[in-house]
Amino acid sequence: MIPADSRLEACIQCGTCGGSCPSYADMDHTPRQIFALIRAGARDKVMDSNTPWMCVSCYLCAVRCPQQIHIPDVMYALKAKATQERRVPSHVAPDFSKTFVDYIHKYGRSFEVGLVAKHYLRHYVTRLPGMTTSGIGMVTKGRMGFRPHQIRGVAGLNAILDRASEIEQAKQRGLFEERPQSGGTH
Amino acid sequence: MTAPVTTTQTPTPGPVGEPFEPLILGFTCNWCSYRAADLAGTARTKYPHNVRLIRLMCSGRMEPEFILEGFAKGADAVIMTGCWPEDCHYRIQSVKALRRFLFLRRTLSDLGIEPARLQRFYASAAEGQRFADEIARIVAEVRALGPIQPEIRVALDGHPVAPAPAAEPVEVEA
Amino acid sequence: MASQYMYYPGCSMDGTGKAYHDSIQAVLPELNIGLAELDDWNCCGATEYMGISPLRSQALVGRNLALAEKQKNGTDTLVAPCSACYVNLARTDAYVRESAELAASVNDALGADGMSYTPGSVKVRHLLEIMIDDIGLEEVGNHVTRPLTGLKLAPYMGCLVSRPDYDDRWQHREHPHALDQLLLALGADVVEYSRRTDCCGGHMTQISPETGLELIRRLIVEAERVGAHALVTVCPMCQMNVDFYQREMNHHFRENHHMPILFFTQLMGLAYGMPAKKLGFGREIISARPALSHIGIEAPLTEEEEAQRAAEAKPVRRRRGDPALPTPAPREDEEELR
Amino acid sequence: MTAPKIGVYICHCGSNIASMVDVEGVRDWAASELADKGVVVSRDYPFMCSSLGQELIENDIKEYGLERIVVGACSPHMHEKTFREASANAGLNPYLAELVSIREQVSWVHTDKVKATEKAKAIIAGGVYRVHEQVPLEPLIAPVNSATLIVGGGIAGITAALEIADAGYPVHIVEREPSIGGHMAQYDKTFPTLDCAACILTPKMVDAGAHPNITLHTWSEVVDVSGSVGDFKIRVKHKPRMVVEADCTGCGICIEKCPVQVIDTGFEAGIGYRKAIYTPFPQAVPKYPVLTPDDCTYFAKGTCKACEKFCPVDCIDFTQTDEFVELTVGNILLATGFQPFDARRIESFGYGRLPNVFTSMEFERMSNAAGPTGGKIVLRDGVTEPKSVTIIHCVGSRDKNTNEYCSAICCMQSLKFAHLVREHTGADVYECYIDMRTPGKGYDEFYNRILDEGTQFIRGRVAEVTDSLRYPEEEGHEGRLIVQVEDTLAGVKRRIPADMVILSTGLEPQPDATEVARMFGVGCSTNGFIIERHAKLAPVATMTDGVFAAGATLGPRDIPTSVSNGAAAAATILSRIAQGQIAMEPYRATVDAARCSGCRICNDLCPFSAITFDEAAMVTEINPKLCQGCGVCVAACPANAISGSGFSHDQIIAQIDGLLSYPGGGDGRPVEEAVGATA
Repeated sequence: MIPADSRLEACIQCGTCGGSCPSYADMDHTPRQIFALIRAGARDKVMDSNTPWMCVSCYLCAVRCPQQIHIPDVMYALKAKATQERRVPSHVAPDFSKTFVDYIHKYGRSFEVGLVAKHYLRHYVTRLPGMTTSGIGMVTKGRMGFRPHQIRGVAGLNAILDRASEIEQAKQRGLFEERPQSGGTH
Repeated sequence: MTAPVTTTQTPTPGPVGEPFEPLILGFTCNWCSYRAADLAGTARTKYPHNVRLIRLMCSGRMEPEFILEGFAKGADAVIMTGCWPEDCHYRIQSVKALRRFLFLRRTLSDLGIEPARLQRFYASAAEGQRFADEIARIVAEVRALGPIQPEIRVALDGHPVAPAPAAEPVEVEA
Repeated sequence: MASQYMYYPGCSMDGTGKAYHDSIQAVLPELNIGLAELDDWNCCGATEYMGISPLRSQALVGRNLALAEKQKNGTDTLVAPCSACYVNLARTDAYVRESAELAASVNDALGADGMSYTPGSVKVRHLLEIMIDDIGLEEVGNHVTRPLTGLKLAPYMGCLVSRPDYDDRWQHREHPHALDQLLLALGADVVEYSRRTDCCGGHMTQISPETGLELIRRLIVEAERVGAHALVTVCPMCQMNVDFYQREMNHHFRENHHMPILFFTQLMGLAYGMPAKKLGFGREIISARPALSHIGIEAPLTEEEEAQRAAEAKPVRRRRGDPALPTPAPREDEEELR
Repeated sequence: MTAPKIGVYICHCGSNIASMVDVEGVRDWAASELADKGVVVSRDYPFMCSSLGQELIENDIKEYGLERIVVGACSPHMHEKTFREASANAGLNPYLAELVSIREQVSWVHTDKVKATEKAKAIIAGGVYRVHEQVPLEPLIAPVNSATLIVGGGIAGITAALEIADAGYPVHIVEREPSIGGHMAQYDKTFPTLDCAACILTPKMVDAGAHPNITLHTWSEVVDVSGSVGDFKIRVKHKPRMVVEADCTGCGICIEKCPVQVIDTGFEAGIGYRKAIYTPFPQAVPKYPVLTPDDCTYFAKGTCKACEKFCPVDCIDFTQTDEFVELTVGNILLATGFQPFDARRIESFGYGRLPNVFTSMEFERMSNAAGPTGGKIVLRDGVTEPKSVTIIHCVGSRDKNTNEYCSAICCMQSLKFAHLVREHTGADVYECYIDMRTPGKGYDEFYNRILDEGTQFIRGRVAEVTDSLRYPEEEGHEGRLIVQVEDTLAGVKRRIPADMVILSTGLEPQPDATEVARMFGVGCSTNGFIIERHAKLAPVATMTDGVFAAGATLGPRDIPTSVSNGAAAAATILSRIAQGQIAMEPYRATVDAARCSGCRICNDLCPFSAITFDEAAMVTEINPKLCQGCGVCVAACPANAISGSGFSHDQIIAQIDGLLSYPGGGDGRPVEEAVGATA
């Protein structure tokens, strides 16, 4: 789940990942370049890159990678690291994640109307007019509920997530600190 | 796809409060698994020191007495390694070794010895990494099992091998 | 003998995936499949939670798996109709099976609410896999009363069913023909659709609309190129992206595409002779009516079409000398009244 | 019983052992602690295997009257022979010297010097205990039959056959295709010199076909192998040709008259046709055609017989069936070659889905002047010349999802394709590669030549080939292919329109490589190629005495390497034949008839049929010529009547005792204190 476990060392810089990536156009570095930067210890460049945030988790790179590197997992780990350090290249993608996750904390489920509305109000106000026909269609056709559903166990869920945070902090391992040079067991 | 796995090598405390380091006797065949061990060496692949190897021509050479002698003389586990059944130098003898292994595991459990103290894995001459990984896995497993019961050792050999006082449980201040 | 499965509907089923929900509810009893919804399930985290915190994300999913382990009653299979939910559930199960360390951490977290999960005790599968492997194409075909002959469909399976494939169940991870086979069993004409497992844009429509719209466009353009009347999907996220954002895509590229995207269960229902309304037709933004008219089925109007019709039908003012009485206006929304 | 006098020798191997094992400590410990086990002298030396090191041992044997030798150094697979010879030189039976590994098993794999030294001591003790039970042995001598079997008639097999036959010894080539020649016969040009493959191969094929010492068994397969080095018994199946070879003149009228055309998935790689009765190519050796009943109208419907009617010498025989031939040979050479990777397995490249994606073998046939298009490079429609061609490297190579290894020939093959495309069509050529690997003689020069020719090189592994256009600006390229790749040097993603894509497919073992390996008793690595005895020092020998391998059956090879492999194998085989006899390790099982109870438990255990039962005496017998020394019967005998020389029960029990008598682990067992100082 963290890059040190993702076989990142095995990367041969072939570019299959970048070539396969559907959201490549928006990335400031290709995934391959990110791996090279991590290996070069270029921490700032990696942390300031928007690449992980543009990953759509389609797993094309993962099944094509000739070295079977867990690329989406690396991207997740980089995002989590950036979130933790509050260091994000642009706020659009992280905000979307945060809005999404906030709904989960509050209700235990996601809530599409609120999510899309909130997100678009904040970041794409100008696009909203073009979408109202679709949006109204969604609502009146019963495709978007107006009220989110709250699960009964929401308190328990939050307790679980809080505990997970504590464990994660206790186990925190660095991205850029020395990684094992070989499979040594001593 | 496989999930990333982290291996931890923290020794489990043994019964006397010291980290328990098992002693393991490994048998290899001359053609595949011994050469896998050689390859682990040439490739400088590290693995735990706990294993000591004996070369046979074929893992099918394994006699039950070798295992019992091993346990009697201080081994905590015995490994029978050999060729992959389809790659066996002696055509099908690796399969016979497997049959004998399964039989011996049953016998051990009848004798009151944990079957996990007898292990088997395959490694071709090209699988040095696999050889090292399997040794590491087995050492961790046997470490968790703890030392073989002294009574069993006595029963097999007539007297304990290392009658050192430290082998007795020592009161350790909590 | 009915097959029983545990069911994890996922958040979309209440909202954007309502048509999927309706058609599943209609079709599964016909095939003698019972679905027991997981009690008090929570969101899977979609593609977002992993990027906030991997371990919390696994714990979030772990809660669902723990609920399933507790609830299993004669079945250990948990069915997810949404590809994103499916892959999240499958990932956590696969990872805790492989890493004892992760399993311990997840269980430690679950312990905060008195829960636990035994790795591997629940089998996570996608609804499509249930249809193909358990029900079987023959049985799927046996129920067909109104073959979809003449309806050209592009099987769009999306990315997350055959990928990343934690359990090695898919031989073809980029060009699987499972959905083709199912649609063929319904009598439909299936076109060779090379973008069958391409990305629908996922959250790109949210975070980088221009790329997201371009991703949607290539799906639609390719479907048009091979002559499809409609795309068929197995995932509410794919459906929502292609349907909901198609107008904006047209606007953005100054083009005029009209490519409806339907859930495979809706088409199963149609082939089984069920009324279109019951299968959630009409809920789509991009109307399926032109597509279904190819096989002589009148699908319900979409919101927009209804409004248009109403506008056309409503007499503006009484014509001089017209003896007719005013017609009553159609009900606003039949469903709300039921 | 008094202990034999034992000498212990600890090798430093430069710093290979000495840096991780306290060699002086081990030396002193052996001298003192193992004195009661008979150790009278214990020494260390920087390189025991050097002539000075060996001399040391030889002198000690003479001076101290040593009766056993234990050397702690590298693996016995490395230098066992060296130390045995040293012992023999000093008059000690070589099998009384034991080499135990403290390098591969200790210093190279451990990182804690104290623990490593402990383990080295235990291993030395194991050796010392073991040699007590060692007995003098003599190597087994077997005569060597001068005939050689070569399996596979490709360039490697042909080369070896001609070398051996020219030396005056008989050779049998068994080839399962109708003609010898192998893959090389399919090619047009060969890199880097661009010689015409047929021009350099055909004369060799003719020589092999006409050589008085070479017997060709084409359209044939080996079905059974028994015996051992010097004396193998081989059973060969001749598949029915439906043509009487003795009468056939090879005139080709039957082929001309045959009305059936089928896709030739063999020689023409699926892009050409052949008749139901055919020779794969005009220069085939032997010249006799083959009739395949599955394709023949007569076999399907009972009528036609056009070939028979028109044959001027009446040599068509529809009644032929399998024939079997028995051969006796002294040595075997496996030159079974490779099969090209099935490009369908990488879905993203679209082979089998997108018509204008071709494999390298298809392109080889297409560019061959004698091939289905007469050497014209065209799209699948058969007429259109491509304007733009992209060549993809590493298809089915260097990819953990298919084959992890580098196929060695693909870079050069791709460069050759680029040249041929430009020469034949003038089209733009793009090459997408991960790394350019051109290490052979003249290879990098060839790369430079292709660079000069204007081929565009893109460093990046292609992500996918598609016919689905993406951006609005790609319109106008309808019907073409798009190759999507990250140009890793420029750091940009490119979508390159192409009319034709050539997949430079890698080499894989033959589909039945594992069964063949099993039949000949040789080892296969997990990827299916045969394992050589030693990758560097015995590259064409296998683990089985008398069985050799050459060419792509050992791994991906180009033509020069295959040829030198074939020649090397021939030289090795010729030296065996010249000696006339061979010495083998004397590890054999023997039955003590007095102890055998006749229970026959062992009778079914031997896969080499070495165990037979003497019904009259009611005892089991083992034929030492057939016994391979695995020891399975030894372990199984309930009466302890079977013993195995070299690995006897007593030897192994003694070694176990030795290894475990000096444990260095925790568990409260005593840790040798002596090593503390070295930590």
